[in-house]
Amino acid sequence: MKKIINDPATVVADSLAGLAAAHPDLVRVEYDPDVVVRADSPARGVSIISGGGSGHEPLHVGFVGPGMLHGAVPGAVFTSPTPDAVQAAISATTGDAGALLVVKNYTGDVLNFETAAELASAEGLDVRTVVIDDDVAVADSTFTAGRRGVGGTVLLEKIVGAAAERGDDLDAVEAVARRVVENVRSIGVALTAPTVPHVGEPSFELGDDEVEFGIGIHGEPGRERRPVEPASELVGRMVAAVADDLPLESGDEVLLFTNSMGGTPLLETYLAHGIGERALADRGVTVVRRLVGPYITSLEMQGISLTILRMDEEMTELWDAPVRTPALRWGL
Amino acid sequence: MKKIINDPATVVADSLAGLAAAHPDLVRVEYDPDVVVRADSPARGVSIISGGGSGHEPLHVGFVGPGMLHGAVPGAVFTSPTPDAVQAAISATTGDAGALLVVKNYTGDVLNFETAAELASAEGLDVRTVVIDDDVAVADSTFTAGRRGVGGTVLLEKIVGAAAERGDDLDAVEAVARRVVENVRSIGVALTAPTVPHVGEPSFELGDDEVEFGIGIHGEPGRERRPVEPASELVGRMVAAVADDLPLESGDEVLLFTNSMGGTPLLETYLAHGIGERALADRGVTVVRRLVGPYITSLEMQGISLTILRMDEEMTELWDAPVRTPALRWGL
Amino acid sequence: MGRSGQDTGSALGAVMGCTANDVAAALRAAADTMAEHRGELTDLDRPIGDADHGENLNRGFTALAGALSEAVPDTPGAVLKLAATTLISKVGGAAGPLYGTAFLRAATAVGQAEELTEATVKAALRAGLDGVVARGKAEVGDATMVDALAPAVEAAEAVDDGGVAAVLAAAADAAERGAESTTPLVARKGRASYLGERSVGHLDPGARSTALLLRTFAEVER
Amino acid sequence: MGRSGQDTGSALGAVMGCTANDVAAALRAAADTMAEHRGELTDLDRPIGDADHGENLNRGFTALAGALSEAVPDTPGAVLKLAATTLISKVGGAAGPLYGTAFLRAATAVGQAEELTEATVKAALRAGLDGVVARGKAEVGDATMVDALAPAVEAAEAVDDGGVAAVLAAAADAAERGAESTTPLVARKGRASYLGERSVGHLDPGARSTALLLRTFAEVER
Ligand SMILES: Nc1ncnc2c1ncn2[C@@H]1O[C@H](COP(=O)(O)OP(=O)(O)O)[C@@H](O)[C@H]1O
Ligand SMILES: Nc1ncnc2c1ncn2[C@@H]1O[C@H](COP(=O)(O)OP(=O)(O)O)[C@@H](O)[C@H]1O
Ligand SMILES: [Mg+2]
Ligand SMILES: [Mg+2]
Ligand SMILES: [Mg+2]
Ligand SMILES: [Mg+2]
Repeated sequence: MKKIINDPATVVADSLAGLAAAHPDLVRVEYDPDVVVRADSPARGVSIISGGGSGHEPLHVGFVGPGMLHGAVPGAVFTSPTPDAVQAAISATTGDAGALLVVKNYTGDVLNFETAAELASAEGLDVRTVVIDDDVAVADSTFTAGRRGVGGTVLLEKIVGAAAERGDDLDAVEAVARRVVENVRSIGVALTAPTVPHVGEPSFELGDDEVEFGIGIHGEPGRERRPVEPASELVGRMVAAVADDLPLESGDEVLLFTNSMGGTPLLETYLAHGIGERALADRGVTVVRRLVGPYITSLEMQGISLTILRMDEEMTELWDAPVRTPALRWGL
Repeated sequence: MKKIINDPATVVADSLAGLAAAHPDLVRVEYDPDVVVRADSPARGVSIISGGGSGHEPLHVGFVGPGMLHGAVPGAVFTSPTPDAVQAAISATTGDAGALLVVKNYTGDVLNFETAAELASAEGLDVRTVVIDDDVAVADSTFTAGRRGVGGTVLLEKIVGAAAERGDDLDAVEAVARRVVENVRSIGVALTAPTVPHVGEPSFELGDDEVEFGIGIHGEPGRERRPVEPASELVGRMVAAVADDLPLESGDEVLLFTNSMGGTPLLETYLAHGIGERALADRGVTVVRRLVGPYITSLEMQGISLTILRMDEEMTELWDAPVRTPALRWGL
Repeated sequence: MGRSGQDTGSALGAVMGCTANDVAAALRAAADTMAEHRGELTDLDRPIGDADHGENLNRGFTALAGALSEAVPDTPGAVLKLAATTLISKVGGAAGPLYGTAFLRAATAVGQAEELTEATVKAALRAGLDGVVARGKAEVGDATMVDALAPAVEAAEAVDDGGVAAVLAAAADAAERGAESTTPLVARKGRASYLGERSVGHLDPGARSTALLLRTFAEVER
Repeated sequence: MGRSGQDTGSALGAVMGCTANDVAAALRAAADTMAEHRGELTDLDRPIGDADHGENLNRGFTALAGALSEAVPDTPGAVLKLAATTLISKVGGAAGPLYGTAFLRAATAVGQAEELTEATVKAALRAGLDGVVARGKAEVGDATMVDALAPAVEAAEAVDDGGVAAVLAAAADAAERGAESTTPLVARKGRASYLGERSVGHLDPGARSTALLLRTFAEVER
């Protein structure tokens, strides 16, 4: 394992120190428990908090700032943070208007965030959770842990962040959050495996001519292992998986988010995006907004994910609203 | 070689198609010769144009837009574009105020851009070139090809773009460009090699416990091959190489740009940035601005580069000015 | 949980209740068990999870032993509550909140009593199970720690007037059988559930750690 | 560049000038040479450059042959100018503008003349060299194409009244020796210069392609 780190045990804290140094105008970092909060003191509307294991940067710590998250709770690499860290983020940011916790659907994340929410509620705060489970690679069922939360998380955080920023109350923020969750789906594909620092070995083996179709963001297995194919076929297959699941219909308006899993360069990510746009056009679907780049990654894993969000007028307005965070910024 | 592409021969055009689809509000792409220009029709001040081989994205095509580049000329991967492509960008964007071509110091780039500049001058346009050669890894001498242009290019393009945007004339834009070139230095380090699509093999071999110190952005050799070391030592060594070359003195104010070469995740890039900030503080140098992320890459190569620009008041003002491009955006 | 300071022997333990010190001793023993079985639990979590269950529990119980070495709270309920909060804040992952909730509910169930009796131990076990199920929504057969804990609670409740020692011994036996039963199952909760059919043939790490915990409590109470 | 349409033989070629068609024929032959030596030139560029010199030149000369097959311009100067613009727009890298400039300056040197003579061929070669040096600022000994072209121009100018064929033959011989001379040198220009001492022991690809070009021109004029 070659990485630019000092010690696997301190990698998250060391990286947060760099984040804090790089963006003193946007974020403030507290350590042990590790929490990233806005550097400004926003008016006390609804607070939007998210978090989860580290290793998916810029998610979530890079999305703290006006128009998006009020607080982010980074766990160890690929490990959910504990409730006390979530509670620290709640205490640091939440007032009478309450807080919405954006939680990716992994048992550990769900349980730790719910525990924190309960403890906060016990202290009289109105804290609710929305669980995002947009990964179509995993069979869904109420009898299982359900689908994983992946790329849709980025779009959800932007949109609810904008709703909170414009002053919506917690009911309204929660309602738009649920609408996003209902209308967003994703699929990922991996060309290589990530290496968790404290493990030191790649998380899985993949042949020189294979891709893992339906990969999760921690290198969890997907639908199937397939031979490498030209980008047009691979991306076409990804669009079909997502569009069929939503399902998308001719005339729908969507946001297309083409995400690099970390190790895939922008050259290829844009290339994939172009194919995705054409595949959607072929289905009569109109892409009205787009996001392209490494926004929810899996360390240095090579691969991409596609996320499609069916848009309505309000979501579009909230997407366009100004945002000012380390990783996503416009209008400010 | 596993990549998300259709055909090595069409990878640049295919990727540009995705860029155009992703940012219809910001850029317009012309093909054959391939040129990326601003989607708006800016008032005809000085035009800022850059370009070079592809594979370094977002450089240069991701920096087209208000406040930065008017045109970018992407060559084949790691191959300088030909003068007719540069000429096309000049014709598409340049009026009476003239144009400044930002050229990285590689013989091929310099010759092809200078040829285009001469041809444009012959047609009565005032077209000048500024050559950026900030890589301290290569020994400088007027008897050699000189230092390579690397990370400083990003900062140069932002700053001259802002000067052009506020209406500076070509003399003034050129003057600030030369001031940036004089005050900026960089060093890179690689953990892995990039794979050029039409070559299909990694550009060099590196042991499991080795880094290439002083790497170029095409995987050219650097100063030395060294054993892997903790990030604090590696980054300390990088800061020293740049700071000693400038040379930096206690009391200097600088912009610190910590760049991922593509395959290194943000977690590590921020970690390195934090170390860089502390190393500069130890030298009594004040970091007044910073940029962290993958901005000048070498395909999927893992590694980072550090760029330090000694700032003055005008450069700081130009750095802070609004910019709205696919890859760099604030204030708009 | 036996031998409360004085050397009362197991027979006495069966009729006498457990003090706060007894509960603390049992939890320290659990910390030793988790340290000893750390590698085994992590290895069980490797093929069907993310190879951290042993690390997670060892981190949490080590922290708990540390906290108990500073001061042992006054009542058994308070000791259980300390276990809950420590595990919740140190274990992380899925197991942290699940075990944490179990201890929290157990603490509530035993209230302010100075000693635990056969009845309160049964109530504590039942409350712990209810907490895990409320939180994790797993049923028996989903291949989780519930497959060890649910039969343990039933076996404990079936013990009639045997004292704390007999209750815990019955629970430990049933938990071990329950853990074994997860091997042929398709996991339907937690990380292993993403594997679908590929989770068959693996013992669930959380079920195994539950069995280890209950066996340790029973041994201390022997 | 002899045999202007009629089969005049080499003796005549030595005294008669070259027409536009002769120059075009020489450039078509050069395209064949580059296609044939593409792999060799790219291999020379691999250890000390970026392994594309043969690809670059082959792409450019193939395009030039294509352009000439559509229409041959009127004068030798116009043919040379077409070569210049085609190479500039198709070769890329360092070699494209360098060879392009050489042909552009050569075109200017021969002016509007209907035929090239011994004197104008010498002048064209000198102008080409000056163009390469003006553009690339390399001196003899820097391990570039200048190490082949500079001695070629001197050898050509030393030919006294031998006709175009003799001039080109002398240039080709000198260019080949000049190319060989780059092997022991430390490169000081182009991509190879980043290697410093590590560039020693490698024949410069651009010097080799210059020698190949001049040999082809001399052969056509034989
Ligand atoms: N919904 C659930 N209900 C009950 N137990 C669960 C549930 N999800 C997971 N578990 C238990 O947690 C164990 C995994 O714990 P651990 O590895 O520490 O957490 P993580 O899966 O987050 O890495 C599983 O073996 C299983 O017994
Ligand atoms: N400054 C220069 N002056 C003269 N010739 C040069 C110069 N720089 C490079 N060359 C020639 O160009 C050749 C390399 O051409 P090529 O491989 O096509 O371009 P690139 O190096 O851009 O890939 C070198 O072998 C050398 O002969
Ligand atoms: Mg686990
Ligand atoms: Mg885990
Ligand atoms: Mg080359
Ligand atoms: Mg080249």
